[in-house]
Amino acid sequence: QGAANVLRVVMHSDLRIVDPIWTTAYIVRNHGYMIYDTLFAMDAQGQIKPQMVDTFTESADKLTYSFTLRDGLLWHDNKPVTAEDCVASIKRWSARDPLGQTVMGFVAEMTAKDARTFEIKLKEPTGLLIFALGKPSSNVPFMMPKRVADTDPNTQISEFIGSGPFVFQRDEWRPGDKAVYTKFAGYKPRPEPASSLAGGKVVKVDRVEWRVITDQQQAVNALLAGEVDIIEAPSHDLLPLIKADRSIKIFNWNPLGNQYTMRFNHTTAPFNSQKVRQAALYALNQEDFLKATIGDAEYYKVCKAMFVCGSPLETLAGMEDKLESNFAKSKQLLQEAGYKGEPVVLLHSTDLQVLTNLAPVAKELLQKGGFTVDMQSMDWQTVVARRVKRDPPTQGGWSAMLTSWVSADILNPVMAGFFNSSGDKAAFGWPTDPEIEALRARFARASTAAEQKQIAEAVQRRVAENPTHVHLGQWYLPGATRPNISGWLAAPAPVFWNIEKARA
Amino acid sequence: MISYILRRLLAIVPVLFTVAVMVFLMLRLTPGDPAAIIAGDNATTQQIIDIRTKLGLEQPILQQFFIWLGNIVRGDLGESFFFRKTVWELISDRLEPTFSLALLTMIIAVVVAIPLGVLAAYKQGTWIDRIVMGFSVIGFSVPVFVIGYLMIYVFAIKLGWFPVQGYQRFANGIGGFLQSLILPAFTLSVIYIALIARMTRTSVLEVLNEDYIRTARAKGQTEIKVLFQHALKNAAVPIATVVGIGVALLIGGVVVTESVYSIPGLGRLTVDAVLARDFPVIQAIILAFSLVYVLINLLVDLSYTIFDPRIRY
Amino acid sequence: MVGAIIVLVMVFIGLIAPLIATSDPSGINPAARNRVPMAESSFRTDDGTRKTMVHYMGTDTLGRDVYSRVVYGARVSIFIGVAVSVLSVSIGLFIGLMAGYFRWLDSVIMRIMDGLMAIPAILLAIALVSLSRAGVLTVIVAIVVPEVPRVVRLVRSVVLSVREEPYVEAAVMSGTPTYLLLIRHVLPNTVAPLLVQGTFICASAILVEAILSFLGIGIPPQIPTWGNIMAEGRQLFRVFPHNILFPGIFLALTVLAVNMLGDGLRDTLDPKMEKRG
Amino acid sequence: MSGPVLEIRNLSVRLPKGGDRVHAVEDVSFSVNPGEIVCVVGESGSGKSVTAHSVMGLLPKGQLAVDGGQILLDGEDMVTAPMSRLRALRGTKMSMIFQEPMTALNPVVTCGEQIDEVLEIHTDLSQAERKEKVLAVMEAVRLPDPAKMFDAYPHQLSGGQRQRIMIAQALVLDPSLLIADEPTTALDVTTQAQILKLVAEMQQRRGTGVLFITHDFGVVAEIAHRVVVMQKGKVVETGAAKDVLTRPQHPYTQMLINSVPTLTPPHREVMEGPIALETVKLNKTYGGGGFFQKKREVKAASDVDIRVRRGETLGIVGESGSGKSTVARCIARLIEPTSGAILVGNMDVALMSERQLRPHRKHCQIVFQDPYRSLNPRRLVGQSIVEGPINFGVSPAEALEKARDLMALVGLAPDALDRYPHQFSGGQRQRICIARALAMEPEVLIADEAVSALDVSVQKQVLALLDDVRKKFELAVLFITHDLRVAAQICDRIAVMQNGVVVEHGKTTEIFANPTHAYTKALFEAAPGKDFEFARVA
Ligand SMILES: Nc1ncnc2c1ncn2[C@@H]1O[C@H](COP(=O)(O)OP(=O)(O)OP(=O)(O)O)[C@@H](O)[C@H]1O
Ligand SMILES: Nc1ncnc2c1ncn2[C@@H]1O[C@H](COP(=O)(O)OP(=O)(O)OP(=O)(O)O)[C@@H](O)[C@H]1O
Ligand SMILES: [Mg+2]
Ligand SMILES: [Mg+2]
Repeated sequence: QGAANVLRVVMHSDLRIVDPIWTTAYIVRNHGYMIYDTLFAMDAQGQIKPQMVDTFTESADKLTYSFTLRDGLLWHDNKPVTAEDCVASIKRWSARDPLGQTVMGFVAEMTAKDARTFEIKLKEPTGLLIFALGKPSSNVPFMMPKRVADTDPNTQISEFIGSGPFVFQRDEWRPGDKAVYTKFAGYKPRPEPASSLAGGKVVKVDRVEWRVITDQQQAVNALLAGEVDIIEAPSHDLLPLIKADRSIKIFNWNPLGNQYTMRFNHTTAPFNSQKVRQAALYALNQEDFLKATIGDAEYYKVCKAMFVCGSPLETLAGMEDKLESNFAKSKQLLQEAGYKGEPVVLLHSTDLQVLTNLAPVAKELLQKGGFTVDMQSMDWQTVVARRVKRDPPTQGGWSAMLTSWVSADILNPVMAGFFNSSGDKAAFGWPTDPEIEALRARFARASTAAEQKQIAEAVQRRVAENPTHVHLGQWYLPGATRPNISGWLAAPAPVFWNIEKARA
Repeated sequence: MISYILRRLLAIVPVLFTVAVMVFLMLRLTPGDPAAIIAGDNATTQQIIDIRTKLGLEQPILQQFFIWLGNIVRGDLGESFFFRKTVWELISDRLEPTFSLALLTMIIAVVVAIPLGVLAAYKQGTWIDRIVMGFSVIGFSVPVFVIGYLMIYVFAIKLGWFPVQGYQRFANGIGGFLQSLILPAFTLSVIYIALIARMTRTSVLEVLNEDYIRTARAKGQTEIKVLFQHALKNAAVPIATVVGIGVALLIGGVVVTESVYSIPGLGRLTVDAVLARDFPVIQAIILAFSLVYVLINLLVDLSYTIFDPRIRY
Repeated sequence: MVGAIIVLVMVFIGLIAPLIATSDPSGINPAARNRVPMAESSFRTDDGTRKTMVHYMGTDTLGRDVYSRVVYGARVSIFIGVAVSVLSVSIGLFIGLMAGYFRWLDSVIMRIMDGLMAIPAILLAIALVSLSRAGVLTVIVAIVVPEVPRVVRLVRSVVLSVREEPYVEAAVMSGTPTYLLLIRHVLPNTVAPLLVQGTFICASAILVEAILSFLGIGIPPQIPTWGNIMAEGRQLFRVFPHNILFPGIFLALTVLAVNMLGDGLRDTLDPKMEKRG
Repeated sequence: MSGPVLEIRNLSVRLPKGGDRVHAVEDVSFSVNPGEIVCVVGESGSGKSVTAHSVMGLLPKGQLAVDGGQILLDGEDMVTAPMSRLRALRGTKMSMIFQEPMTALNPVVTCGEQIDEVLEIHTDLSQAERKEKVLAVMEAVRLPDPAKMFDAYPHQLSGGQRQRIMIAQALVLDPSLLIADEPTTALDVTTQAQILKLVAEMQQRRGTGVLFITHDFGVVAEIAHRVVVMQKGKVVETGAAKDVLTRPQHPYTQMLINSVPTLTPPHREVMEGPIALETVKLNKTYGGGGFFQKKREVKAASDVDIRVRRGETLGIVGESGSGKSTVARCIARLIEPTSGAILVGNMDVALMSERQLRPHRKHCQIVFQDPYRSLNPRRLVGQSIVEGPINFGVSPAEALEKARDLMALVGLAPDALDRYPHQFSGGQRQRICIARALAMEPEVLIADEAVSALDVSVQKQVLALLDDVRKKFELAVLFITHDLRVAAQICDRIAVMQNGVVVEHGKTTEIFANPTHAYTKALFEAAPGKDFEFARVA
C-alpha cells in the first residue's frame, strides 16, 4: 500500500489562532478553506457560484432569497449539515465582517425553513447579498455547526469542525511547528470541475502538513532538498535561487495579487488636513515602492485603480495626475495647507519581508515632497499595537503606516475597509467623510453592475480628492512547488484540493 | 549532604522570586499591547479594551503580579494569550527538541573540548596550542547564525549528509532523530567548545605547576597519565563550573539555532511569544530557563564532590 | 598586539566614516537593488544631474550602498560594545565593591545578582528589546543588565581576597577610613581583571547586538550596524552573499581582535606575573 | 658496588634571560656515597633545589636546562640519558621528597593509590601483591593503622603523616638515592624531629644514599654526615659535618653559622615600665552560626591572659594552629574577639565598633610575616608609610619628613621612599614595614612571625633592628614565633600556647632553663641541633 501521500507545505506564517471569523489573518482564512465550506464561492472568472448551496431563488421584488443546500453535506463528525447551522454561521460572520455588517443592515430576517432550506428576507434590495456570501477573502463566511456558530462573535471558537474537504488534526497541531489536515472521506465534491474557489473540491492527497519554517532561505533550501513540496510565498529575492533549479515550478496562484497601501491617521496633525493628504498623494509614486520591495517587474504592476486592475471596477478616474512624484505640486499644496513641518510619524515594520522596504521609500519620497518625516522602526506586532492608538504622535501615536491588502479583499468600496469614513467607527486612521459614506451606502443598494461601476468611479474620484489612504501598486507573490506536484488552482487564497503529488 | 541539597533547593526560591519580579515588571512596564495584536486589523478600540479586560490587563500591576504568582505557586502557569493552549501544554510540547539539542550539544562540546584543552595546555606555547586557542577565540567571535548557515551550506546542501532543517521526534526513530540534530548541535557547540577548551587549558596549566604533578613525574609516571590521571582530575572543578555557567550561553544559542534550523523547541517558542507579546508564555519560559540554569548549577556544585574528595557538603 | 591594532583601525574607520563613506548609508535607491560588489549605478541627485558611483561591496535590497553602511556600522557596533562594557563595568564595580566590603549588604546583593544571572542573557535582551521601542539605548540596556552580575561577582571575589591581604590590614591598622581603603587599596586591584573582563564584554555585546538583529528585534535598520546589515541580508545569503559577507568579516574581525586584546591584557596584567615583579 | 651512588661533576644550569644571574648552578661538584647523608645548605636562591631537580631530570622544560657537566647515578649519566630511561629510574633507583607535604600529594587520589602508583608503573606485581607491599611500607614509616590510611585522602591526614606517605612512596622500591628537598621546613618542630629520625633510620636500615637539602643548621647538626655549602649557585665549601659546623673555612659559611641564634637566652634587664597591653580572659571562637550553613566551630583562643609592659618583649610560642596569630589579630582588632577584654592604653578596645576604634588604632601596630604581601605593590614606599600619620591629621610634608628619619633609623637610604616595594629584598621590605608601624608612634608593636620568612643572616639583622627600636621607643613588643631559637634571643618573657590555651608563662631564661609543662618540654626536646654549640667566629 505504501506510505500515505503527504503534501508538505510551508505557509507564509504560523497558524496560532484557528477562528477565521474572529480574526482576519490570512493564514487563518487559509485554514478556513481547508476545513470549512462556503455557501457560495468565486470562480476563476470572478463570478459568484453556488458551492454548498444547490439552488437558490430570488423573488421578483428582490427582497426574498431562498437557499437549498446540496444533498449529503456532512460535518466532520459525520452529522448532516442543516439550514439552521448555516443561518447561525451567517449571523456570527456578519457580526464581525464589515461587509457582513453592511449586508446585515439590509436583512430583515433569516429563517431555516427545513433541514435543507433557509430564507433571507431583505428590508430593501441590495446587490451585495450573494456577493457577500461568496466573499473570497477575510472574513470569509465559512459554515460551522450551529453549536459552534452560536459562540459569541468576540470569543474564539474552541471546536474546529467544518464540512470542508479536509479534517483538522487537532492533536497534531503544534503552533510554531506544524498544522496537519487529512482528507475528509465523507466530503462530496460538486460535480463541476474545480475553478478557483468554486467547483468540485476533489482532494487528491491523504494528508496536508503545514510546516513552519521561519527562515525564508531555509524554506527554500528545504524545497530544493526535497524536504517540503510547496512554498506558498517565497520571498521575491529568493526566486532566482529557486529558478536556478529548473525542475522547480513557480506558480502565481493569486492572479489578482495584492495591493500596497499607505494609511493616514486623520485625527492628528499633519494628516488631519485634507490638503496635506493630497500633497502626499502627489509626492508618492508607485514604481519606487514596487521596485524597492518586489524588484522583478514580472511580479508587480503599477496600477492607479483603487479597486484593483483586472477587476470589474478597475478605473483611472480622478487619479490621472496623482502618484507621479510631483514634488513641486506637493510642496505647493503643503504651503497652501500652512504645513509647518509637523513630523510625519511613519511606522516602519522591520520583520515582514514584503513590508520592510516600504517605509524607507515613503520617507524618502515624502521628504522630497516637502514633508518632515520621523520614521520609527519596530516589528510588525508593535505596528499593529501602535496603529490603534489615538494619542498624538509625540505621545506614542502615529501619522502614517504602510500595509498590504489581498486584492480580493478590496474589490469594491463596501468591502474594502479603508474606505469606511465614518470617523470613530472606521478602522484605525479614523477618516471622516460623509460624502464617501453616502456613496458607499448607494453602492450597497446598487443592484446592477453598471450602477456599481459608476458609483465606484465616484468613490475613487472623491478619495483622490480627499484621500483616506494611498494605494501604492499591485504585486504578485507566486508559490513554488516540487516537480512532482500538479493541479494547484489559481484562487484568491491558496487551496489544496485538486493538488496531486506524484510518487517521486 | 542531603541537608545541603535541601538547603540549596530552598535557596532557589528567593532566586526565582527575584527572577519572577524582574521579568514581570519588565514585561508590564514596557509598551506593546497584546490585546491590539490579538484583536487583529479591523478591530475597534472598544474591542481592544474588551480583550484587555478579558486578559486581566486592566487590573493594577501589583494585583496582576500577585494573581500570577499565586497561580504559579499552585502550579498553574496560566493560558497563552494566543495559542489557545495552556502555557504548560505549550512548554511541555517543546521540551523534547530543546532538551535533546542541548544535551547533544553538551556531549559533543565536552567530548571535543576537553581533550583539545588538555592538549593545548600540555603543548603550551607551541603551534598546537596556538591553533587550539585560535579556534577558541574564533568560536567566540563568529555569530551562531553565520556558523549555522555555513554548516548548512556545506554539510546539508553541498554534501547532502544531513537535512537542511526540521526536527524528527525521538519516538519516530533514533536514526532520523540524530540526523536532524547533529548539524544544529554542532553549530551550537562551537561557542561552547571554545569556552570549555579555554577553561580546560587554563586550569590544566595551573594544575601542571602544582607540586603533585612534579611528584607524579618523580615517580616515573608517563606524561599521558600525568595529564589525564593527575592533572585533569584536579582541573575538573573549574571545568565543571564553566560547563554550568555556559548553560546560559547555550540557552541563548538555542534560540538562534532553533530559528535557523526550524526546530520547534522552546527557543522558537520564546521568539514567537515575544513577538506576539504573549506575556504568560514569556514569563513562564524565562522562569523555566532560570530554573534549569539554577538546577544545573546545583548539579555542578554537587558534582564537585565526585571530582574532589576535599569538598563535602 | 595584532588585536590592539585591528581594534584601533576599526575605531578609526568608525570615526572617519563620514569621510570615507561613498554615500548616505541609509539613502535608498530602489533602482539599484541587490547589486553585486563593484557594480556601478547611476542616480539622480536633488539638482537633477545624474551621477555614477561604484558600490565596492554591492547594494542591499533597498539599493543602499553596503560599503557605506558597513563603514557607518562600525560606529554603532563599536559604540555599543564600548558603551555596554563601560556601563556594566562601572555599575558592576560599584555594586561589587559594596557587596565585597559590607558584609551585611553582601547576601542581599548577591541574592539579587543570582536572580539576575539566572535569567539567560539573550532571553532577557530579547524580551526587553522587543517590548520597548528598539533603539540603541534599549539594546545597550538589555545587554548591560545581564552582564552586571558577572562583573559584580568578579569584583566581589577580588575584594574578598584583597581584603585579606596584609597590606590592606596594615592600612586598617593605620586608621584609614573605609572609603579610602576601597579607593586606594582595593580598587586598583580590580583594574586589571576588569580591563580584561571589559574587553570580553565589549566583544560579546557586539555579538549579542548582531544576534538580536538577526532575530529581528535589534536596532532599527536605518541606523546601520553590522548586525542588522547582516540580518537584513541573511535571507539572500545564497543569492547575494555580499550582504552578510562584508559586515560579517568586519564583525568577526573586530570581535576577534577585541578578544585577542583581552587575552593579551590578561597575560600582561596577570596578577601572578605582577607579584613576581 | 663501592663507588658513590651519586656523583655530580661540574654541573652548570643556565637560567633564562633576565634571571638573577647567568647560571642557576655553576660548576657544582660533589658526591653522595651509599649509606651517607649529605646536607646541602645555603641561603634562599643559592641553587639547592635546581641541583636536586637536575638529578631527577625534573627541571622545568623550556626554562632551565643543564648546559654542562655530568650527573652520574651509579655511574650512569643522567644528563644525557633519554627521557624513557629517566622515567624508568625515577622511583626505582632515585626518589625525591619535597618540602610541602600539603601540595606534593595529589589531593584527589587516595594515599594508598599514590604509593601503589609507583609499583604499578615499575613492577609487574598483581594488585594483591602490590597492596601487601604498600601496607608493609606504610607500616615501615610508622603510619598508624595503614589499612585505614590506605583509603584516606591526603587532606584527612596531618602534615607529618603526609610527609610519611611521601617517604613511603619514595622508599617503596628501595632506591639507592633519596633526594629530600627541605622535607621538614613546613612542619612543626615536634613533627620535624620525628621525620628526621625516620629518614635517618630508613637510610641506615636500607643503606640508601641521601641528598638532604635544608637551610636550617639545626637540622644539619642533627643528621648530616657531610655538608655542602652553596652560595649563588656555587659550592663554596664541602666537608664532614662536624668540621664545617665547628670550623667553617669560607667566610660565607662563617657568616651563616654566626647568624644561627643559639638556644641559650642571654641575660636581659627586667623592665618595670607601665603596662601597655593587657588581655583579660580573651576568647575567640571561629565559625558557628551561619544562616544556611552550619559551620564547624574552632575555639582558637580560650581565656588568654597576657600582659606586656612598655619596653618589654613578650614572646608567644607554640606549634602551628595553636592560636598565636588569633591572639595577635584580636589585640590588633583586625578581628573581633568573642569575649574578654583588651586593654590598650587604658581603653578596652575588645568590643568597640570600627568607627569608635579608629582613634585608638595608632596605639597598636602590627608587622606581618610575609614581607612580599605586606606592602601595597602599587604604592610608593613613602605613600605607604605616611598613610597612617596623615589619617591622624599630620600634614603630608611633616609626615614625609618624619618618614625620611625613619628610613635612616631602619637602615635604608631616604630615597627608598620614592621607590616601589618590588625594588626591595625581603629583609628590606620587613624594615619598611617596621618603619611604617613606627611612623604611627605606637605603644604596642605586634610582630607576627615577622622574621620567619627570612634567611638566617637577614633574620639576624631584622631581629637586631626590632630590639633596637624597642629600646629606643620603649615599645611593648608582642613577638610571635614558632622558632625557639629566635624566641630565646629576643624575648624577655614567653607565653607558650597549645590549642588556644596559654600553658606556660614566665621569664625566658627561667622557662628555657626549666620548662615545667609537658608540652613545653616536648617542644624543647624536639628543637633540632639542641645539643650542638655552633661556632662563634667573631
Ligand atoms: N623555573 C625557574 N625559572 C627561572 N629561574 C628559576 C627557576 N627556578 C629557579 N630559578 C632561579 O634559580 C636560582 C636557584 O633557585 P633554587 O630554587 O635552586 O634555590 P634554592 O637554593 O632551592 O632556594 P630556596 O631555599 O628558597 O628553596 C634562583 O635564582 C631562582 O630564582
Ligand atoms: N578565619 C578563621 N576561620 C576559622 N578558623 C580559623 C580561622 N583562622 C584560624 N583558624 C583556626 O584557629 C586555630 C588557630 O589559628 P592561628 O592562625 O591563630 O594559629 P597560629 O598559632 O598562628 O598558627 P601558625 O603558626 O600556623 O600561624 C587553627 O586551628 C586555625 O585552623
Ligand atoms: Mg628550594
Ligand atoms: Mg600564625
